[in-house]
Parts: sequence; structure tokens; C-alpha cells
Amino acid sequence: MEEMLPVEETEAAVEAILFAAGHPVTYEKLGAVLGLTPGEARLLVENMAPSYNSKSSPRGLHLLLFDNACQLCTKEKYAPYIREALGIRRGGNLSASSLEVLAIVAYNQPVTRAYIDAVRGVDSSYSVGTLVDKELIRVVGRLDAPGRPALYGTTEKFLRVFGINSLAELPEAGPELTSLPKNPASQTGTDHDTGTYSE
Amino acid sequence: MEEMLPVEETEAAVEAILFAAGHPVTYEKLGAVLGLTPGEARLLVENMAPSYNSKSSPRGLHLLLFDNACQLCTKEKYAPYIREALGIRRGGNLSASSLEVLAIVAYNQPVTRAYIDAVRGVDSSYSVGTLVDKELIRVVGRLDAPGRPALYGTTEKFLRVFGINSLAELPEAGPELTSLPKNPASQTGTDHDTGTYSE
Amino acid sequence: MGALMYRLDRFEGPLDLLLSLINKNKVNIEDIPISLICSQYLEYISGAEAMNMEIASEFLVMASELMLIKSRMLLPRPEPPEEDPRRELADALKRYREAKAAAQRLAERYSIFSGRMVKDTDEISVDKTFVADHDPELLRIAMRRISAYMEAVEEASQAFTPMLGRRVVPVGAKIESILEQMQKSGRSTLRELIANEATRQDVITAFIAILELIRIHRLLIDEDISEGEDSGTVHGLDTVFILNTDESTVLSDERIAHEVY
Repeated sequence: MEEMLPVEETEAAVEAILFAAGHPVTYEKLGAVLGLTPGEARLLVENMAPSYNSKSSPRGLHLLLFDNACQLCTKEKYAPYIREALGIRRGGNLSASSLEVLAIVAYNQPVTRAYIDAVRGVDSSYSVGTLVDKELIRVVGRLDAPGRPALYGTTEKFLRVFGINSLAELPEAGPELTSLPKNPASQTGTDHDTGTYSE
Repeated sequence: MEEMLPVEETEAAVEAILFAAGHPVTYEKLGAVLGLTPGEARLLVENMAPSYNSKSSPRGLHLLLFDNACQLCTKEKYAPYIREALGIRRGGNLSASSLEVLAIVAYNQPVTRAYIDAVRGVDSSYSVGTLVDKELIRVVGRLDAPGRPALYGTTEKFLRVFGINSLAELPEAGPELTSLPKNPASQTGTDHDTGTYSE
Repeated sequence: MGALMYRLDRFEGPLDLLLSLINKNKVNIEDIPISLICSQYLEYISGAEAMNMEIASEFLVMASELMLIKSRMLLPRPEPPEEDPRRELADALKRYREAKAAAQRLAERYSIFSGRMVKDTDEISVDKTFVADHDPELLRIAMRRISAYMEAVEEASQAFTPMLGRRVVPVGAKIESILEQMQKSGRSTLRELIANEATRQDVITAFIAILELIRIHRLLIDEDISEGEDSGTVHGLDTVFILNTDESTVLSDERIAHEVY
């Protein structure tokens, strides 16, 4: 720029430029625009960083410092609020089939996928995969049987999502459970310590 | 959100949400995300505004307060620096005819194209199209008349680039332009909620 | 004429040209000397025509309107006096002048505040791991759903052998009952459609009926997976069927009658 900004306004100008850019801007470019060397621009930005990044900062933004460039972004901890505000919240609810698989795992863990399939009468690989992605179930061991199939159990996130402290607090399933086929994991000896299914 | 944020962090969350959104966010949406009523959300944002907008603010950003929504944008005085840093050519100038159309729409909304044509004494279809493309005006409803002609109103982008927060802040205009005996839209009932003209 | 240029493209329209003539002659808009303004207007139009400028039709319409007003001004005024023939033109000119002035004030603001720039919405990746809070009761309900289904299957397999004495429901009748069920619900999963079938034979009959309804396009498989992460599967008992209400795409009922009944 032809005109130099008063010193106290260069930081504001940097903020405006980084906001409008969205992507990283090099110190070289910032310096050229503000009448500074790239090194001076870098110092200026480093000086600004604590007001965004320090623990006590009241800001919702984070100033990222790269080797040659810098960028403004939102603080990680506000991501859930942003997602909700912008409507980016898919996959929050569990489908009926996911709930069925989850119930079978929760009440009978550890269980194999073959067992889940047998109980539901359908292939459940997709739901099992989704639940693993969502970190509600995980592989907790292997069944000591041909092919050494994976055994699934619930996670701590599962407890959190359902608002219970332990599996003992699961609602009483009662007679529902008695009609289920025998769980192979409870018949055959496994190499898995069946006592704990925590993360 | 399920969890309430500590009070000192709600402002930071608002900043993060507005930064990520880029576009205007309604007080209703902000409130829903932060566990506040729309009115409380508005008060919160109004409270934050001086830290961005006051003369002595060290910020490069401006907090726009519309009737139903708010938005972050850069301060106009840093526009030349942003344009140079991001290689944006100065442009987007509005022609005299576009400005005339915009004035007629702004002071009389919602209006039909026929009304705009009548006030200007010429066909305005080209300018109307340009302004719709530039997102300064938009179709806000249909006139309940033969052919159901489109009714145009201004957008929140219009408010931003003309530096006003609501239509009530439009600069004074002459009595003939603002009092409208011949506006078809104000004579006939419309199916449009004339209260909102958001982007 | 000399250097005088008749540039119609300098004006936004006939009202703009008229305003400039009124300003040049320093006359009152409420009391326009119509014959002076009319002749200057016509002179300008013909001057532009002589320069091979395209004359937009609006300018010609205004010319004839001016001449009409002028002629009405020449007529003796009736008693009681009717409205001034220039009234409408004066109103239009005033309104247009105000629109121009408002446009000018907006332009000044635009030159300043168009510098208020915004950014694009951040791309935020969809969080596949996000799970909303759920009531644990949902798990018990899911268990009950599974066991109820399993009992039905067991019953069906037990009932298979002594089936001989049972009444066999024809496919045609099954089609009707499925259509009835679909008309009520609009959409159903395979699980729901066969939920009430008591025996394996009944399940098979129902299944043949569903296949037939799909063949004639009366039932469609819903493959819309946009709603939830694993709804609308096209596999197994969760397959969702919807009723095709577009009659033109459904094969005729006669053919079913021949082939199935």
C-alpha cells in the first residue's frame, strides 16, 4: 500500500485480511501489503498470537502460525456449537437397525458378528461398521474358533451416550433375552478377559 | 447443545460461530445452540458489539446487528489492504440504473417489476436481473394478482454493503418516493411475510 | 446546432430527459410550461434520430403523451375545472427525481461500506462419530423387537410340517391384502409386510406377492438414503417399499389376473 497504517492499526488490518482470506496468508504477502519485511510481519503476527491462543483469551478464534504463513480459524472446543449452528449434524441419531445391533452387543457382550447376524436374521455388517465408526462398540477380543472372529463389546462412549455409569444399569431386558440363541462367546473358551469391556 | 457453556465462554462461542458461518446467523439459531432465548442471544450479541465496532476498538472486524440476525465482516477501512492481499480488483460498482432500481426497491419493498418500470419510465428487467445476481435484492413473494408477478425486496447483503442495520436506518428520501399510493403490492394482499428479508 | 450533441444514452429514460430540460429551463415542476418543454423534447428526439441514434420506444411514447397534454391544455377548461392535465406527469417526475436523489445517497454509502467484506462459510467436516444422547430404554425396546421377530420365525418353522391341513392363501388374495396394508402406511419394510405371516408357507406366499407387485411396478423399492445413515437399505428385512401412485407407470391389472390368479 502507498499509505502506511498507524502502528496500532496494523494488527487490526492483519485480522481483517486473515478473516477475509479464510485460508493461510504468507508473511511475505502480509508484509508487502502492510509495508513490512516478511520477518517483521512474522514478528507482528507472533505478537498477536497470545491474544487469540492463550488459555485466558476470551476469543473464539485461534491464530495458527506456520513456517511461512498464518491463518485464523475457530477454536476446536467450539466445533460442536458451530456444527449445530450451521446444521452440520448428520448421524446424531441411531437408526432402528443400529439400535438393534447395539442392544445385542450391550446385553450379550462379547459377541461375534455371526452371532449378531443370527439373532437379527440379517446381515448386520453395515450397522456394526457404523457403530464402530461412532465409537459405540469396539473389538474387545477374538473368539477361539476357526477364523478367530472378532468379539465386539460396548465402549465408555456408549455409557456416556446412554447416560448410564455401568452395564449393570442397563434396563432389565427380562424375558426378551431368554429367546435369544446361545452366545458362542459364552459357550466356548475365549482368550479374552470377559470381565472388563472398557475402552 | 446439551451442555451449557460457562458465561465467559458464550461470547467466544458466538465469535467462533459467526466466523465459521460467514453469512448472517439468526438470534434464534444462536440462542438454540447456546441454550438461550432469541432475545437473550440478541442482548448477548449487542453487548459484544462495542468491542468490535467502537472507534477505539483494536479489532479489524465489525459486528453487524440486523433485526433478526448478526454477522461478522471486515471494517471498511481495511478494504484496500484486503483487496491487495487477496488480489481482488476493485469492482462491483453499481450502474446508475441499478442504483435507481435499488432505491425504488429499498424504499417501497416489496415491489413488482412493473412498479419499478413505472417509477423509472423504462424497462428495468436488466438491472433487476443484475441486482438479483449480486444478491442485493431477491424475490420475497408473489403478488396475488393475475400472473402472480414476483415481489422484490432487499437482502441482508444490501444492508451490509450500504452500512445500515435495518431498513429503518435508510437515509431520508422524498415523500413521493416513500409514500406510495400506486404500489400494487401495498394495495393488494400478498402471501409474503413482509417482516423478513434475510439472505 | 454546432457542437450540441443529442445523446439519448446519457439519460436513463424519458423522465430523466424531461428532468434535465426542466432543470435547464429553471422551471417549476408543478407548473411546467408544457409547450416549451414539449418542443424542446421533440427537438432532442429528432436531433438524436438525425444522428442515427436508436430511439427507445419509451421516448416516443412520452413524446405523444406530451403532445396530448399540450393539446388538452389548449382546450377551453370545462366548468367546474377538471384536474390539471399536467398533474400525472408532474407526480411521475417528482417521484422519479426523488428516486434519483435516493440512488445518489445510496451510491455514496456504497462507496464506503462495500468495503465491508465477508468470508465464505468454513468447510467443516461431518463428524461421523457424533452421537446424540439416547434413552437406554431404546435398547430394551430394540431387544423386544428382535425377540418378537425371532418368536415369529420359530413359530413359522414349527408350523411348517403340519401345514397340510391348513388353508393355503392364494397369491392373488395376498396381493390384495398387501396393497391394502401399503395404502394405509404408504411405505413399509419387508419386515413389516411379513410380520403377520404365521407359517413359512405364508411368508413365501407374501414374498411372491411382493415380487409380483414389484414386477408390475405397483410397489417400488425406496433407495433414498439421504435421510439417515443407514435407513433405506435395499438389503434384507429392512428393505423399504413404497406404493407407486403414478398409475401411468403401473402395468395393467389384467395381466396379473391372467398370470397369477
